[in-house]
Amino acid sequence: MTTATVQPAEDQAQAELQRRMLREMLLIRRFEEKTAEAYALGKIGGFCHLYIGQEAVAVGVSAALRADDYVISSYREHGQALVRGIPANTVMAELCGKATGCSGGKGGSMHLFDAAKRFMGGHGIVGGHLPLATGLGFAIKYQGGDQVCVCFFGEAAVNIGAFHEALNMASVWKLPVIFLCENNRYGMGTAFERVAAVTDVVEHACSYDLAGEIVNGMDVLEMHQAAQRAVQRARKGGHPTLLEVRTYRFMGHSMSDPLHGVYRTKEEVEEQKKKDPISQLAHRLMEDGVLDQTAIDALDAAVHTEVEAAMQFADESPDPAPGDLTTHVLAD
Amino acid sequence: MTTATVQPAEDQAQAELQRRMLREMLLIRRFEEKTAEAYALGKIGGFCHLYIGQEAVAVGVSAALRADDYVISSYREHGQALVRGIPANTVMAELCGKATGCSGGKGGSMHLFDAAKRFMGGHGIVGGHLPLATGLGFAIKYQGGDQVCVCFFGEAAVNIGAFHEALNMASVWKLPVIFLCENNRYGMGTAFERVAAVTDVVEHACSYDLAGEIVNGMDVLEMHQAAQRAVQRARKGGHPTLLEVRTYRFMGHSMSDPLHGVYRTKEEVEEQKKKDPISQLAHRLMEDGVLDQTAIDALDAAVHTEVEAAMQFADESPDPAPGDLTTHVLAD
Amino acid sequence: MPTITYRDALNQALREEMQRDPKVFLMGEEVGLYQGAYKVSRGLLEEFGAQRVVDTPIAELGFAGVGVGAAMGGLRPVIEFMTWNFAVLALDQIVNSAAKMLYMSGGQIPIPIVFRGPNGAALQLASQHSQAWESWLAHIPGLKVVAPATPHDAKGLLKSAIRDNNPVMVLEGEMLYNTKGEIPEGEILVPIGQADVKREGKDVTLICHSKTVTVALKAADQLAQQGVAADVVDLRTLRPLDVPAILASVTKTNRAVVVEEGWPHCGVGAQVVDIIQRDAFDQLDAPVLRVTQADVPMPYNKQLERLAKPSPEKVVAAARRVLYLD
Amino acid sequence: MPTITYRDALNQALREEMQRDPKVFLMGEEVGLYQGAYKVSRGLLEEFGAQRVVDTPIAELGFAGVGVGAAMGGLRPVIEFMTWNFAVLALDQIVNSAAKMLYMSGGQIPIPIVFRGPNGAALQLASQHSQAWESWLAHIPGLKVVAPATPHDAKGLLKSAIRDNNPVMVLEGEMLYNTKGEIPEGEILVPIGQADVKREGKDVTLICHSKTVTVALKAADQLAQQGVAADVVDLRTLRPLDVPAILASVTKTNRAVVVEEGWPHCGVGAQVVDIIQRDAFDQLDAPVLRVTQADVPMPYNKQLERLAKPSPEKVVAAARRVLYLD
Ligand SMILES: Cc1ncc(C[n+]2csc(CCOP(=O)(O)OP(=O)(O)O)c2C)c(N)n1
Ligand SMILES: Cc1ncc(C[n+]2csc(CCOP(=O)(O)OP(=O)(O)O)c2C)c(N)n1
Ligand SMILES: [Mg+2]
Ligand SMILES: [Mg+2]
Repeated sequence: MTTATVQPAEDQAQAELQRRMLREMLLIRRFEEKTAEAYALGKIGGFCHLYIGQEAVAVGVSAALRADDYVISSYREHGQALVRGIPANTVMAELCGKATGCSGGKGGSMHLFDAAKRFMGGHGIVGGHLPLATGLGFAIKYQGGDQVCVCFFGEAAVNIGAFHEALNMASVWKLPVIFLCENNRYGMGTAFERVAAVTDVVEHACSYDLAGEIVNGMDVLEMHQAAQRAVQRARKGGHPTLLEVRTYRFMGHSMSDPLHGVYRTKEEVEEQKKKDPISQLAHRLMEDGVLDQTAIDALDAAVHTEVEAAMQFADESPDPAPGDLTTHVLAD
Repeated sequence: MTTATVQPAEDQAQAELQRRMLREMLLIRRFEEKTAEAYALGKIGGFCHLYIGQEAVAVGVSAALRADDYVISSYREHGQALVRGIPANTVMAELCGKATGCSGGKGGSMHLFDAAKRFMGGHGIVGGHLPLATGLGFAIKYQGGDQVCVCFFGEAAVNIGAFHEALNMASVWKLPVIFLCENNRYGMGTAFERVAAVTDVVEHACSYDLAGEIVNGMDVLEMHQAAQRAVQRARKGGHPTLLEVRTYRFMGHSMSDPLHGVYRTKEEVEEQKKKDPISQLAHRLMEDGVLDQTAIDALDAAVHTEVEAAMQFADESPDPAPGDLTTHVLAD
Repeated sequence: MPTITYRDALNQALREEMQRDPKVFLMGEEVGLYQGAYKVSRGLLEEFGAQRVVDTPIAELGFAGVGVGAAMGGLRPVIEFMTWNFAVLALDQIVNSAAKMLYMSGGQIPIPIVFRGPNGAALQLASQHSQAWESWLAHIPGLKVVAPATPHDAKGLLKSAIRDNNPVMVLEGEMLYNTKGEIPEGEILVPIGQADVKREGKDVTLICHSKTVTVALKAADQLAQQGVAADVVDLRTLRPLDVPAILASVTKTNRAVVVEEGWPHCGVGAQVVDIIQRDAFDQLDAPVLRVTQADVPMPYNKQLERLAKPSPEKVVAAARRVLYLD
Repeated sequence: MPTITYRDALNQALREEMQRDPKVFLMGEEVGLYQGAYKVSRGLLEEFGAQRVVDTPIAELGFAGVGVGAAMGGLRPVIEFMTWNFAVLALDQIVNSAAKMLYMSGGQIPIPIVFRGPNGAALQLASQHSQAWESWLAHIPGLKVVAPATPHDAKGLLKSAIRDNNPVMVLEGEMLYNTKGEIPEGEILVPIGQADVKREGKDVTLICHSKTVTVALKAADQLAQQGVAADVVDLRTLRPLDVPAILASVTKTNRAVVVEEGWPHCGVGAQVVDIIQRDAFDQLDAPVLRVTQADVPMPYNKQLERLAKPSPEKVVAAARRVLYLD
């Protein structure tokens, strides 16, 4: 179907999708801002990694998925959890370690889970969840399903052995897995080119006979289309894909790290902020006449309310009971 | 220097080298045959992996090395140990677990060591010695040396994470390491194509920006030349190489495995034996008039005597003393 | 009762459980076409096909993780390590994914998985291939660990492990695969967490598991000739330990020797000693002694290897010491 | 005497040893440009350059092996794990290469290497980032394991570790880095294998190491108020254990409590108990008790985490029990 034949109904569906994506990106942004605030107030502890700057990736991908598809991620997963449909309430409650949190207060920021939403965590060991993704793909194929599994990870995980082993097996067994590398250029304070012999992550696709694409992760529409193509390959043909998504984190590595340090300049961060995926989409929607500033402000106000409510929910939720210390060690 | 200008002296050096390589291949072959015999007699225990069929690889590479270069290998290392200059006596004594063995009887077939010959083992965990090779390369560069480190491993090791990590670091730090994959097509009973998404091992070179070559490992001269090129790159420029050497093992995976099994046919093995690297070279040397049958028989007889002497040496050597159980756990 | 080998007992357990539940599958190096490095999976590929008997690349970390992921996706994987020596590469997935998933997800995601394979030394395999990992595994909350000594227990525990909703580590023994034992026809399920008194006696308790059960039984024979009646307690499960069974025996005998294949420092035996001295302090007439592998990497040489391993003689000597006979 | 932090004490040790011996280098994630994830290596890149302060990719197995290989090639590597949690990925290289190389080469190839980094839980890092690995490491012959509690011991033990010709595991503590202590100017070398009595008392022995030294000292304070004088023995080295020091204290007090951050089952404390009951059986007036992390993966929630960790209150309670005061 070419652009010329696009129907008004489709235009509208497209507009609706874009509006939703804008809302989701705003939700993540405001949620993460609130998280930073709550962290500063000591409501959240431990390691806490924000997603600000990378919103388009989670949102673009998520919009290409079905409810029964699997998503699995690293510790930088607040955004993916939210757009997967885990209520902001339970995500925030989890960050605060509350009993009402999506992992019952036992997981925290790095270990968000919601089995019903097929959000399979939140994992803290770099690269550790890539074999899990291959295993989820294995389970899908074994059971004859047509779901896919999307696995988010950072570019620094590419250097670890688990990446190599997981991608090889996914390819040998033709599993419906999408390995989605969020290349934000840095693993903590280390620029990728300082520790990787080949800096185009997508190059690795050829070592495993995977489909590979480089995607502009600051453009949610481009991200969405690439995700759709990858999902299609996986769902129809069981062909796994390695997506290298070029993105950037606007904040420090975690809440305990400076915004920039010796490893990147303030100028670099400022330059990147000009590509902010949210303002880009907002701008586009206004240009295309899909939304005006008032509508966008309304969206923003709505997510603001949602986030405030989530904070309040978390604040008012109880801690787990002392007895919860010893539950869930073993299943019955 | 072109062929036209080759001097007789060089011709002679070349002939001498080829004669030596033939002798070394014969030494390995006869040594391994004796090993099989000794294993059957119960003189050797545990896992024991023969090198028969792959002789050209160790010999061709070894001839390209200096005495102060490092060699490190897997458990299939008898041949490499012998051509590195560890006396057949102490290798056979080690296989028999004797105190006079090159590892004092504590290592056995899979753990041959000779620090003076810079033969750094004999390692049993698949892939485990690849990072060690990178480390040896690191030590060379750190100390400003111009040695190289050659690391032998099987194609099945390519699928393990350590391969990925070791090659990336060797490339990032430009270390003088030659990763030499002996692709004999099978890891135990598993054909490589059943477990690897991409079956040309050399393809992985591009993921690490390494120099890569495919080498016919049944032709010792070709092997030698490829090794010389790789050594040159490493010694002069600190540029690591991944060599994929196509070879074949004529025996079972280890002494406890059948020669062929369900995983490969008798016919395949017979077909491969026609490419026997020893008869190929012998034939060539006869054709070129470098050696005649009598000379070759004499070589064979000489290595036969050497191997018999080694067996006798091992037989007559004492076991380690009981007290040796607790020595070498810690260094002073 | 039919007499079968430990190998065949495991094979039966796998076959029966795979027949019973289509979600059960076997994955590992050489488990399919090659019929298993130690032939435990003989015939399974033919019966169940390549989807359920899956040959893997040499990638222990990876395929252990694939197993955990498959369990997250609703399957019940049995992951074979060719030997537990290689599982050291996979510990991150065992400890950080399998053992913790249920807890860190707040109870949402159980991991019903079995990791199995031979553990401990065989003969002259030298240091990298002769390691007994039970104390490492038993250290980890979220795991169960079993180490059957007989064909009967091998079958019964493996079947229970496959039906368990938790990660269960099944420690077999290369030296055990050919040993034979009687085993009733049909279903056997040995409950996880129950020790078994393999021989009764009132004078001294010998606590053992896996290959050291034979060692302890031989020692008990020798002790019997010396007029000492040993109670031989086969732990069978190392996590959770059957504390009541241990205490019952020690309360009866007032003396104990703990035998294990692993290294001494922080071994399973240390934990058993800890329990005994804490919960049976007043019943103890002598310190509990331990017989373990020598505190060295395993040497290749046959004589040294023999010296390094637990032996009936060492157990007898320890038993005589706790009886103050020497 | 100057007062410095544990972090700076480690930094001094690294700097002094790197100045002394050009073969010593530091390698790990973020050790260079970023100055160390916990800033232990601050200023070292500037002083020693990128050849000797080497930032690695995230590849724990690989760079641990690179360290061992470099040691084989004549260097004296110090390998930093950002935390020991990630070292689980590198255990194959630690156990199979570093710990066994000397033995399996028949004494030819020593591996003078240090693996170091923070061990054990910090605050609310949840289950995958809150693990204490000492009992695993102490299980392995061929390794030495130290776990300093104070700036003085941190400096002295790290320096000794770097000079040792064996693989030495240095277990630091994220929660210790900011703690301060007095430390004499100049060279300090604390011998590996020596415990240290951090407080003298005659009534009960509290055995501890690393972060639990503070816990034990606080407990000793509380006990003193209750009229109980505790002897606080800081093991400092976990392999080899200072058995004479342990026995000397227990012989004096006749009662002991062992405190550790790790899980109970097969922990370091179990080994200490094993030794005490074996070698001081007749001196013991009560069973030895242990205080450990709860036998669960570490929860994220702050309250639950506090409940999971050893505390002075738990140590006091255990001490009172071995004194039959409760
Ligand atoms: C195996 C392992 N090593 C080290 C760490 C510590 N660590 C946490 S995040 C991180 C950087 C990861 O960077 P990247 O994969 O690019 O993801 P990003 O944080 O940029 O999203 C490191 C080194 C870890 N969690 N796991
Ligand atoms: C990590 C690990 N997994 C499994 C094994 C068991 N094993 C020993 S050799 C081998 C096959 C290796 O094949 P390849 O690397 O091709 O070398 P080849 O034997 O053909 O020389 C296997 C699976 C091992 N030693 N280490
Ligand atoms: Mg990154
Ligand atoms: Mg091979």
